[in-house]
Amino acid sequence: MSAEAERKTENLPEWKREEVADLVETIESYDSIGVVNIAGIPSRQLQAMRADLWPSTELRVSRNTLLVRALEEVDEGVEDLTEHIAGQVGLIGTNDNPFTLYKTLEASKTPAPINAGEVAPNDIVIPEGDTGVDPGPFVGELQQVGAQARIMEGSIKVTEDSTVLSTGEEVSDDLANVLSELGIEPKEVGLDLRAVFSEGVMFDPEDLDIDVDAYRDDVAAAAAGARNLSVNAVYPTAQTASTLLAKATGEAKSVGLQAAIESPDLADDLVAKADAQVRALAAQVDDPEALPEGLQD
Amino acid sequence: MEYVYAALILNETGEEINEDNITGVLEAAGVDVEESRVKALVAALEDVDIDEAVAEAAAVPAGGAAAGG
Amino acid sequence: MEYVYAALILNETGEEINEDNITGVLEAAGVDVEESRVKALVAALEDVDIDEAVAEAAAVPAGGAAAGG
Amino acid sequence: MEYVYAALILNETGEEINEDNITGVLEAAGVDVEESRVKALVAALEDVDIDEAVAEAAAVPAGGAAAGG
Amino acid sequence: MEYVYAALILNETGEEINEDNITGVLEAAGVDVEESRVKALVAALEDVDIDEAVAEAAAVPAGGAAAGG
Amino acid sequence: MEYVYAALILNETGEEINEDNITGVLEAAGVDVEESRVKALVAALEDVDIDEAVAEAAAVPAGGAAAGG
Amino acid sequence: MEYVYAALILNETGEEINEDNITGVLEAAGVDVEESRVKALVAALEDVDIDEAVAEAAAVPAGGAAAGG
Repeated sequence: MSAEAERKTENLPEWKREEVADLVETIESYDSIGVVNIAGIPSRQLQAMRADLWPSTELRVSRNTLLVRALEEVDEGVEDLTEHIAGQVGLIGTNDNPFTLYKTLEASKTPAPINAGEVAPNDIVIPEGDTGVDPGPFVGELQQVGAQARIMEGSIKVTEDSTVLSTGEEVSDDLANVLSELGIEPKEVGLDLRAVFSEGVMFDPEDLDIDVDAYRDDVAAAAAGARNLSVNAVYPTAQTASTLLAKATGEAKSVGLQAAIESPDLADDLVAKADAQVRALAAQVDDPEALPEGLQD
Repeated sequence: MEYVYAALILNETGEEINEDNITGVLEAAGVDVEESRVKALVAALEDVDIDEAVAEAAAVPAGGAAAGG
Repeated sequence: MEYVYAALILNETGEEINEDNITGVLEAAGVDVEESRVKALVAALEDVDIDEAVAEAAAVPAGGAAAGG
Repeated sequence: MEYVYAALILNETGEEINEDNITGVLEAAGVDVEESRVKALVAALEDVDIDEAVAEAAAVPAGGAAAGG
Repeated sequence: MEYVYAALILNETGEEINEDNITGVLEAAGVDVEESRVKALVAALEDVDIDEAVAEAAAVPAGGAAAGG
Repeated sequence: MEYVYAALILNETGEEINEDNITGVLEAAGVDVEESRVKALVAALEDVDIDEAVAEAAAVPAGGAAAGG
Repeated sequence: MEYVYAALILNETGEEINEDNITGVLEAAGVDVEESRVKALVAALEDVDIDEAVAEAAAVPAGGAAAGG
C-alpha cells in the first residue's frame, strides 16, 4: 500500500474503511479485475446478472470513491483501472481467462427497447421487410423517421435496410414510437466491460474481442498445412495414408498413360485416350470429305 | 501410342486384334515393332470392350476437364 | 476414323503423312481404301499442328468429368 | 501459427486445451511464450469445433481451396 | 514415395503389407531401407482400405486437370 | 498427425527438427512417443523444404475433392 | 499396375529401369513375372521423362476439382 493511499484511508469513517478493506480483499483474491459499466441496468436485472456470474465471477458495486481507494490501495498496477471509474460502474473479479470473461459478458447482454431522449449506443437500423402493419398512417410515420417504406400487397413494407439514427444521436419521440410499434430493441443491456487488469497486463475491450472465425480459419489452415507436409514429404499418418496411396496410384497412371504402357489396368484409359486424340485431330480437319460420316458436321 | 492406334484401326475395320495384325499395321507405317509391346497390348486388350471404352470416353466431352476448372 | 488413326501412327513414327503412307497403313489393316478420302485428309492435315491437337486431347480423361462435378 | 499447432497436438492426444498445456508444449519447443496469446487462443478455441475444422481442411487441399473460393 | 509404391505392389499381388515384405521389395530395388519409415508406413496403413483409396485415385484422371488449366 | 504438428512448431521457432526436440514437444503434450515414428519423421523431412511443402496443396483423393465442389 | 510401380521405385532410387531390375523388384513382391510385360514396360518407358509424368499427376488431381467448386 502506498503511503499516500494509507493516509487517505486513515481519514475515512469506520464503515468506509471496512468497505474499502473488503473491496481490497476481493481485488486481491482474483487473477483478473475488471471495470464494468452498469448504467441503465435495472437493479433487479443487475441482481440476476450477479447471480448468473457467481461463483466463477464476482460483481461488486460500491461508491466510486471507495472503488478508487481500494484499487489504489492494492497498487501493483491495478490502480490504473481507476481511470475507468466514472459514472455507474462496478468491479468484477474472476480467475477466468480475461478473454473468456469478455465473451461471457458479451453473451449475457440482452436487447432492450430505447426510450425517447436516450442517446443511441449504436446506429439504429430498421431492417428491410414486411412490418406486418396494415396500411394506414404508420407508413407516413416510418417515412418521417427516415425509413424507406411503402404499402405493398396489403401491408406496410420497408423496402431496404434503413439507418434511422446514428450512434450518439438522441432518440426522438416519433422514433421511439416507431421502434416500439415494430418491436425493435436497439440497445444491448448488460455488463459492459471497460477494462481488465489480469496478472500484470491491462486489456481494453478491443484486445479482448477475439475473432473466433479467424482462429477457426487458423486451425483449418494449420491442419491443411500439416496434411500437405505429411503428403509432400511422404510421411504417412493415419489421416494421410490413403491420400498417399491415391497420389502414388495417380502417378503410376500418369506415367502409364504417357508412356502408353500396355498394362491391363491401363487398357481402358489408353483406348479412351486414343479415341479422344483422334477426335481432337478430326476436329481440326475442316474438309468433310476426309472424315467418316459419323464425324462430319 | 502407335500400338494402341493400330489396335483401334483393326477394331474399326473389324479385323482381329492379334499380334500379326498389329505388327502388320505398324510395319506398314515404318515402325520398328517391338514384339513384347504387341504381345502386352494384345493381352491387355483381351478383356476390354473397346467400343464401350470409347463410348464412355465419348460421354465426357473433350474439354470436360476445362469445364470443371 | 481409321484414316485419322493412320495419320496419327505416321505422326508418331515421324513418317511423312502422305497418300502412299496412309494408304499403306490402312491396307495392312485390311481396309478397302478410298483414294479421295485419303487425298482430302492429307490436304486437311497440311496446316494442322498434330502434336498440339493430340496433346490437348490427351489431357481429357476417361471418366474425368466426375471428378470435376 | 505455433500456438495453433500446439492446440492441435493436444486435440489429437485428447489432452485438455488449456493455458498450462499449451504453454508446456510451446516451451518444450523453445518458444518464448506470450501468456496473453495463449489466453486468447484458449478462449477462442472454446467456440471452435476443432475436429470439424480439421476435417474440412482435409476435404479441400490447402492450395486448391483458394482457387475454389 | 518408393515406400508407398512398394506397399501398392504388395497390395496388387495380394501379399501382406508388413515390414518384412516392404523391406524386401525395396531392397530388391537397391533402396537403402530405413526401418523406421517402413514401420511408420505399415502403421499408417493399418486402418486404411487400400483398394478404396486406389479406386478413388483411378476416378481422377491422370493429367486431367492440365486440360482445365 | 501430432508428430507432424510437433515438427511444424519446431520449424516455426527455428529450432532444429531432430529426434530429441520432437520427442520433447510431444512428451510435453502427454504423448506416449514412439521412437520409430519420430525417426521416420526426421528422415522424411531431411531433404524437404518444409515451408514449401506446407504451402503446396497435396493431392487429395477424388472423394475428397467432391466435397470441395 | 505393379509393373509400373516397380519402375517408379527404380526411378526414385536412381537405379536403371531395365528388365533385370524390374523383374527383381517384382519377384521380391511375390509376383509371377511375365517377361514380355517387363520387356514391353522397359520399351515403353524408354523415351518418357518419368519425373515429368509423375509431376503432372501431382499437378492434377484434387486441385482441379476443387477449382470447380
